[in-house]
Amino acid sequence: MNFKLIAKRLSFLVLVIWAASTIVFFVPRLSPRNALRERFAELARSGGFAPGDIEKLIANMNQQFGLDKPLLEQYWTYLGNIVRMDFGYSLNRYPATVTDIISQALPWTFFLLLFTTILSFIIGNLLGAISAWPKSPRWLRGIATPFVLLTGVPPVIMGVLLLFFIGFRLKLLPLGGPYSIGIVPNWSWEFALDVLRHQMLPALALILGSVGGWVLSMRGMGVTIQGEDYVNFAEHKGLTGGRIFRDYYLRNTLLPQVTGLALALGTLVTSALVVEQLFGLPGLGQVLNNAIRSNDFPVIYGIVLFITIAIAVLMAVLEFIYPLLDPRVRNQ
Amino acid sequence: MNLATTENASSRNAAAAAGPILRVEDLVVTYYTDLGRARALDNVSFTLEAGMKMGMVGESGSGKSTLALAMMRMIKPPGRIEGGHVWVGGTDLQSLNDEGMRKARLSKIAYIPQGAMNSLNPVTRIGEQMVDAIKSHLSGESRQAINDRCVWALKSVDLDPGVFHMYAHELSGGMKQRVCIAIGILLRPEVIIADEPTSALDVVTQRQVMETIDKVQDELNSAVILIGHDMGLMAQTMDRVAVMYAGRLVEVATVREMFTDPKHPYSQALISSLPTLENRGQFKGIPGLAPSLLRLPSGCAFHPRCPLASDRSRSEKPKVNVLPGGRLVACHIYDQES
Amino acid sequence: MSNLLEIRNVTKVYQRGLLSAHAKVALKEFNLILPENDPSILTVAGESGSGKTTLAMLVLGFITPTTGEILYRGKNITTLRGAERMAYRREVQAVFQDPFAVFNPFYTVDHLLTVPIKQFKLAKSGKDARNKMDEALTAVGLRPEDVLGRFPHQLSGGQRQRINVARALLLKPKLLIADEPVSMVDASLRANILESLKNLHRDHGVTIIYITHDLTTAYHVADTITVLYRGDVVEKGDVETVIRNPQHAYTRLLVDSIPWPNLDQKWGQHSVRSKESQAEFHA
Amino acid sequence: QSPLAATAPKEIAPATPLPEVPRNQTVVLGWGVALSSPIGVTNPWALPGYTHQEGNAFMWEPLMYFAIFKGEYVPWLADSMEYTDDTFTALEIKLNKDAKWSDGTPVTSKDVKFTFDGQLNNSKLPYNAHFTQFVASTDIVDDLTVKVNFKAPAPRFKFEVLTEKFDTGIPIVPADYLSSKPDVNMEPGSIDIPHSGPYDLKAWNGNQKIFDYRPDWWAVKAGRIAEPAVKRVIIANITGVSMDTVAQRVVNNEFDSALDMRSSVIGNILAQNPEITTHTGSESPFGYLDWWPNSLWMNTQLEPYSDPKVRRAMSLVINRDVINDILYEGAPIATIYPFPLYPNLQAFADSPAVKALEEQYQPRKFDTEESAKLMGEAGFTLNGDGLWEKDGKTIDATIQGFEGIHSDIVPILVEMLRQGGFDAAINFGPDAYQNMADGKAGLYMFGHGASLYDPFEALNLFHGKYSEAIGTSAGNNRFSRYKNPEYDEILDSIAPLSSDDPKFQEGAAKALGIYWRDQIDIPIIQWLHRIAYNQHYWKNWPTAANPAMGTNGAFWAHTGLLVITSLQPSGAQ
Amino acid sequence: MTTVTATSPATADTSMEQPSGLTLFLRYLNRNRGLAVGVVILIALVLFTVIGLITINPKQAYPLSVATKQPPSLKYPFGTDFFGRNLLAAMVVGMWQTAVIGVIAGGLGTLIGVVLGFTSAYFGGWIDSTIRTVCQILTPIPVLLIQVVVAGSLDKRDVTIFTMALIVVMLAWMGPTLVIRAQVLTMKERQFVSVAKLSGVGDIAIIFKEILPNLLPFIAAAFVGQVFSAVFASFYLAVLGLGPLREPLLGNIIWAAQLQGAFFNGWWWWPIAPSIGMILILASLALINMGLDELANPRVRKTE
Ligand SMILES: Nc1ncnc2c1ncn2[C@@H]1O[C@H](COP(=O)(O)OP(=O)(O)OP(=O)(O)O)[C@@H](O)[C@H]1O
Ligand SMILES: Nc1ncnc2c1ncn2[C@@H]1O[C@H](COP(=O)(O)OP(=O)(O)OP(=O)(O)O)[C@@H](O)[C@H]1O
Ligand SMILES: [Mg+2]
Ligand SMILES: [Mg+2]
Repeated sequence: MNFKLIAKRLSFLVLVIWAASTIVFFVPRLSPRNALRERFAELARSGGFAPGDIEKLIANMNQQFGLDKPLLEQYWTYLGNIVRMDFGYSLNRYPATVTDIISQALPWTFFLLLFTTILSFIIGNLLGAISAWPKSPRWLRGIATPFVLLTGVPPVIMGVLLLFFIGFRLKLLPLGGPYSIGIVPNWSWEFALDVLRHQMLPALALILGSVGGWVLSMRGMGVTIQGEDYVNFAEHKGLTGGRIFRDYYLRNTLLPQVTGLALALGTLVTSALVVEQLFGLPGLGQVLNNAIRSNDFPVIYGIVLFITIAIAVLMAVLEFIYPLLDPRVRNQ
Repeated sequence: MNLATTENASSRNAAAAAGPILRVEDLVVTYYTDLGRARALDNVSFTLEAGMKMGMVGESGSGKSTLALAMMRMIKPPGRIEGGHVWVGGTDLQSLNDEGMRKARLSKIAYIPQGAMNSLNPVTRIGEQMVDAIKSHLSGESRQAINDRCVWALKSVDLDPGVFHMYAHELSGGMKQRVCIAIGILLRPEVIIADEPTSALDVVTQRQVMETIDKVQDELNSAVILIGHDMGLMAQTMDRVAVMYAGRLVEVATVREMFTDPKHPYSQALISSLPTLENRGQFKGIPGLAPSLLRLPSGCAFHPRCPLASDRSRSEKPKVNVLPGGRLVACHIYDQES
Repeated sequence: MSNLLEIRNVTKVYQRGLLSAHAKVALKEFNLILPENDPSILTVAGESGSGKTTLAMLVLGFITPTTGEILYRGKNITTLRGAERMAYRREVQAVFQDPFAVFNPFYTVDHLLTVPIKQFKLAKSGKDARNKMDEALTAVGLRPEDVLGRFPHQLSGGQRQRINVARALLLKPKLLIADEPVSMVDASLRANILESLKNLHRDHGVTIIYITHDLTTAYHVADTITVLYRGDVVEKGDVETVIRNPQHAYTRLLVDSIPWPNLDQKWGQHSVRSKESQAEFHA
Repeated sequence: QSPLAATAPKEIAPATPLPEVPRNQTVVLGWGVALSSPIGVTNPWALPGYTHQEGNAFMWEPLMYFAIFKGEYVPWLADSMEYTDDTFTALEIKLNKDAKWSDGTPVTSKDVKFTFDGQLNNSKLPYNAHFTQFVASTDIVDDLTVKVNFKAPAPRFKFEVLTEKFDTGIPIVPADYLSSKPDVNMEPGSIDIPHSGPYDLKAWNGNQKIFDYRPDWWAVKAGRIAEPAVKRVIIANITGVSMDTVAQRVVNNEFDSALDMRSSVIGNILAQNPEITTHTGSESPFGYLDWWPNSLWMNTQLEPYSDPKVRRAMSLVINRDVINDILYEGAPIATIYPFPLYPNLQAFADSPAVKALEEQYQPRKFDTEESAKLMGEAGFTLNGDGLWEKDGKTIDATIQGFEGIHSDIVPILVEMLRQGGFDAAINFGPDAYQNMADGKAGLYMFGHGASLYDPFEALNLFHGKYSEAIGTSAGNNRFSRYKNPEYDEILDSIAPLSSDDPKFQEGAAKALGIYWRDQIDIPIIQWLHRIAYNQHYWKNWPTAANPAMGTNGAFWAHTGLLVITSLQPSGAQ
Repeated sequence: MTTVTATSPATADTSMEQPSGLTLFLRYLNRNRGLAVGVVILIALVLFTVIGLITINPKQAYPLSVATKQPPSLKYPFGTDFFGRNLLAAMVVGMWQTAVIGVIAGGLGTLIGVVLGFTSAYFGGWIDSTIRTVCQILTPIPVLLIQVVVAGSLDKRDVTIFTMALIVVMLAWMGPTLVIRAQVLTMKERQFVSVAKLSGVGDIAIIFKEILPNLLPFIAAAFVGQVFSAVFASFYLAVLGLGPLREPLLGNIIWAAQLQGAFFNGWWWWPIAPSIGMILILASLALINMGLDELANPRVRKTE
């Protein structure tokens, strides 16, 4: 009987992916811009080309990338390719394929996002719960407020400030890049430590910016749980405040937050987009940003699709594991 | 542990002779609301001996739950305990510090809440909720001892020990109510307060729950206060009945006295409004309205509805008269009898 | 052909949740006829979860039967349209079980009374409306100036339940479904409210379906009784007969478990401590 | 799939750990890496994808370089390169006998011919247009001598095409290696391609590119240059990193140099680290003249820019003194010429004929009243918002530009235009260049990458033969779509002439007069490269005070090879 | 049988006056300090903008109007920037424009969410499944991308603060729709809806008169969320070189400062003022939102 359910979820997933790929295919093409031409323009502007007939080159390239075919034909080819997880070539970094580019950039983004999502989820929810818990000490409750205020600071500004003060003025942490200049990536502790040092500031920028959101939503949850009879009864049982907070209050409020996790990842990707750029991390955000700036269709849709699929899959997974976390919706 | 819990419930009289296990003195609680101050408990005093079961009745909003919460020192803002004492077996709960009071809850005085349906944590197993209650009070207890205690408590309320591993949503309403009772008795408290434990249940389950309480109480010899508005239930299960009206205790009597010879005019009206097999189709409600706690009538709060009201009851608050046999009545009519 | 309400072989099955494949039969092949010219008070009794509220919701048309049909004045209620539907809405009213949920927390309690007056054009003027409201409230023992203008959470459960009854009195429907109208009030208020209902029935010829698990009040109010057990009707008949001489084992247990406020009439000998009371009774 | 796809590596990682090279033998340069070019593409003929920037210029060498600040040729692979007569119809090239590829084989006539024939016959290569216009054939005379025959007089071919300076010119490619490939445009090259330059590519990923010195470099033995001190070059990726973070990393001695800075930042870099210098030392304007003076280009076929009165009126509201004051602390950067004032061009600008024309047309004039008068004559009226309007429509004066390089100047121009009644706005979007090329919008901020030595190439940008109709794409730098037979005739007559020919000077002055008269575009600023040179580890950067090889200091340009190989250690550890 | 008649009350004063709405509001604020702070900030910002718009010269919000790079002084309380903008004037105009974008985008997004959410939940059936599926499909797609493409395709002169707001709205309605839908779903099961039906109230009236008022806290929360994303989106569009760059939108000023290396150059006041403005706008909304939580849950109201 669970097969039906799984089949249902899976077909929904397929629907999401199809819809996302279609949107991602057509929307950029609605724009009158021409990626190839802009690519050559970029080269021309930076001096890579002498004045010459770039139109001929463009026509050549259009043919090479199949961009001269009718739109619908391109669309079918594209859908077919997606099924094979083939997003085609990057226009800008040809002959690199989009899959290559994603697989190179992904580890940086994955590491950063994993690190920051988990940390800000924990910190934010804890602070949110504390701030909504009537018994927590006043000073502790106050801590949440600055984080809420920080939600109003764009991550870029946060990053710039961190770079300026911690990186430049105090020289505590590196000013950017994924690892120290001149080091060749290898499997050693030194390298791992070096990478970690370089991740600190971008992670901090993302965490500071996103903790507030969790604080807010957790606070909202916490307030609704406050009047629950089981929390009152726990007090009647003479439990210590800490235990009530942990086992009765936090455990119940945290559940719905888990559902928000996948969605939060979506918004975090947007922040990562600018933060990676600012810190010179060669992750998906930087790649996407450059692709947007140069209208590199295949890379844009490759990455967007990838992110969309990742989030959709994550949402589906969360939906499946939610019953494991919450006995109430567990299957009989 | 003190006498009351170690002693077996062999003889209620013996326990009674040892003096009351619970003594409430001049308890005053006020709610500070937008509309003004509501005096929810107005100098409530009574005593209760070990092994006794007292029912607490009164109109909705008369302060029954407030009294229970005040005894637990669990009145929350905007309410405040303004004065009074609650003695449980020689300890004045009001004088304890917060940590002391926390320890006293469940171990000296236990409260079984009104809405058992929602009183269990939905995401942890019943067992965990029992264990953490024990651990919060007896930190040195061994695993085995904790387990034994839980099994004993579950058995006492006629639940299968398998319930230990279940979640709240897997239990029926009656079972949940009994789990709450089981938790309430885990530490063998001297006083158990049950706030409307049966009003949400159907009669069959009601009866089960009441029999459970009865049995547990027999075993522990605790004093039990049962809050409810079902006079039938009181008649069937209680030793004594206390009647509240507008934040005051207007009468305390044994069940028999209460049902055969109610003294306070409000009690009288209450008793006569009861349906029986004999008076089918006759309704005798009390005319008039319960007063607002924010604007209590002067003098006796019941006087606007009282057929026997005198000028005195309009102006003077009646004091609590102690009648022969330990009966309490707060009415001017009995001023001279005491 | 003058049946006010006819319930024909109605079964209601709940499909519980999306995740669960389990279905719950809340009401099984239920039949009932309420003639128009002979208004009566009918009690539907049974333990929690036996399908009482489900029956009420079916009659009110808020849920549709899985099988079977409910006829109002000979017409299936799901097919009523226009004026007929309006008349049905007007004439079939309810007092709901939960006296808090029926109030819209956004409005003062007046809302509960003013809306039907306005919708059904029961009053000619504002003053007339106010008079009607006062009258209904007084009938359930409420002082209008005490409750009007307040928000639902500012009233006690008893007061809320009585305003609900007042609403029914105000509307003077043909059929009133009162789902546990007195579950949350103390004995004296209980008497007051039931009294008002009885008066409504007597003075205005209103048919009342009184839903309860409390057989003491059922005994006092009703003419006939239907006992439900897990969706099945296990016994029905004249209230006096059923309660004084229950035939079905479950009814017997039920009657036996009534806590009469009578010191000489002790709770019965039936042991109900049998494990989780899961003993099955078959219709 | 294509062979390029099959063979281009995703990442170049050294098989064995790279040898340790101390920081004081390493030069670290901040630049974009692998975001606009595919990793592993080192073959200059791989298309699209090859760029000489990002350090590839350290692998490839031309026949000659041009030392712009000395105004002289720097013989490199070629010892000499001379027109055989003064009609400019043939050119003889003699190669250096020591020149070698990295695989040890010599650079010969065969390689030069292969390079030239490729440009002539392969339409994908960037100089194909030049070769097809001018070159008839390339003949091998002997192993070290090549003769190029032209179809028409080509007095500028040697300089424009065969010589590397700034970002133009062609490198010589290895004939043996490339001719063995099925498709030269699809061959990435990677680290195996034989090259003549001194540095070998060792590692390359999205974050950095590492080159190591090759001790057997031919140029040292040939006496072209002393043994270079820089043993390793690291290009560190700073794509998208904000300008001030790059500045901070230069200040912290992390970078020895980086891409050029905006005018607002460079002064502060010097203030924060005294070891850092610039082309003009620690004096404003801190930069050297690039070959890319920027104008407000206008599509002269599009209403209302088709009306010279409107174009002139716009020029009249641009206050060049204010630009100099606000952006350049008073340094005279604002310009009236479409070419950079390098020594030769400065002489042209100072010639009496040009001076007289400047007096006549007053291209520098700021006069809002005259502007208003012209607009009135052109049929415009001021509306309630103080904006010029005709038929109820204001003038779309949205300036297309590039945020990375124009974020300081364009907002100021917008404001000047608005104050003059033109409905100006900014577009820094990725479509800006597209709009220029399509001629859709009217106003573009862009450079004139043309003249370096004489004004011909700059003036030639406005030749009528490049004037495409709106909708068809204009070639790079041909956004004006200007057509004027009188102008074309002058240009055609001076095209075959050498730049020191008086007839040439006369004709060029006349053409410049028409440029000013018709206000073909509005020249705004000369383009400065304000590059920070950190002397903590390395000295001898080319500056005004120390011309070194006479080239500009941009390490990313073709001449970057000369800059890096000339650096001297400062002694820091 | 006795009939029940209410005996006339003996006490004269029985009706209790409900304190006036303002009094209650002030008391509510007193209990919710966060809310109070939020409201005070918001009022201060509104006053700043309104008084500012009346008193300053809006021309000075644009470049070349005053001396450049002046640190804060009496003459220029917030200093001036690299381009010669009076930052005080720029802040006033920018605050106003940012608020316009926020309110339009927030308002429209919320409105669409409310309408679709209600339609979906109340009528159910295929309408519901269509709307819900579309929302769920669109939810994982990064909105910014679509916005970037659309913004990039528009004629620059058409990119005004109004079109910016519309661009932001375009893909920001799913969140509110799903939230409102879920709330309506629980709401419509509440018995007061049944009672309204019994009282002869029609579908539309039930939606607007019975359900909608109760969702106000949720709608407010959705609105706040929308304003957040609108303000941030306008900032990101500025970062990508899109949007009405000449206008002194707070995000535009911040990004312009960043492009000129304001911190590095020691012009700290340039990015600070608009950043604080942005923080204040968003933080006040967040605080107000937090305060409304309590309103949404009567159980935790600290008073009856
Ligand atoms: N949190 C509160 N704020 C304000 N007033 C309160 C609060 N809690 C209780 N009250 C008031 O105190 C009075 C006593 O309430 P209490 O709950 O003790 O009554 P009760 O006798 O238990 O009623 P019921 O039978 O309905 O449970 C009531 O008038 C009630 O309105
Ligand atoms: N909406 C629903 N979905 C699924 N199951 C339901 C639903 N409503 C009621 N049920 C189930 O149907 C059965 C009958 O419920 P109903 O509410 O009619 O009982 P009741 O007799 O009114 O009980 P109570 O005395 O507790 O009010 C119960 O088992 C209940 O769990
Ligand atoms: Mg109570
Ligand atoms: Mg029910």
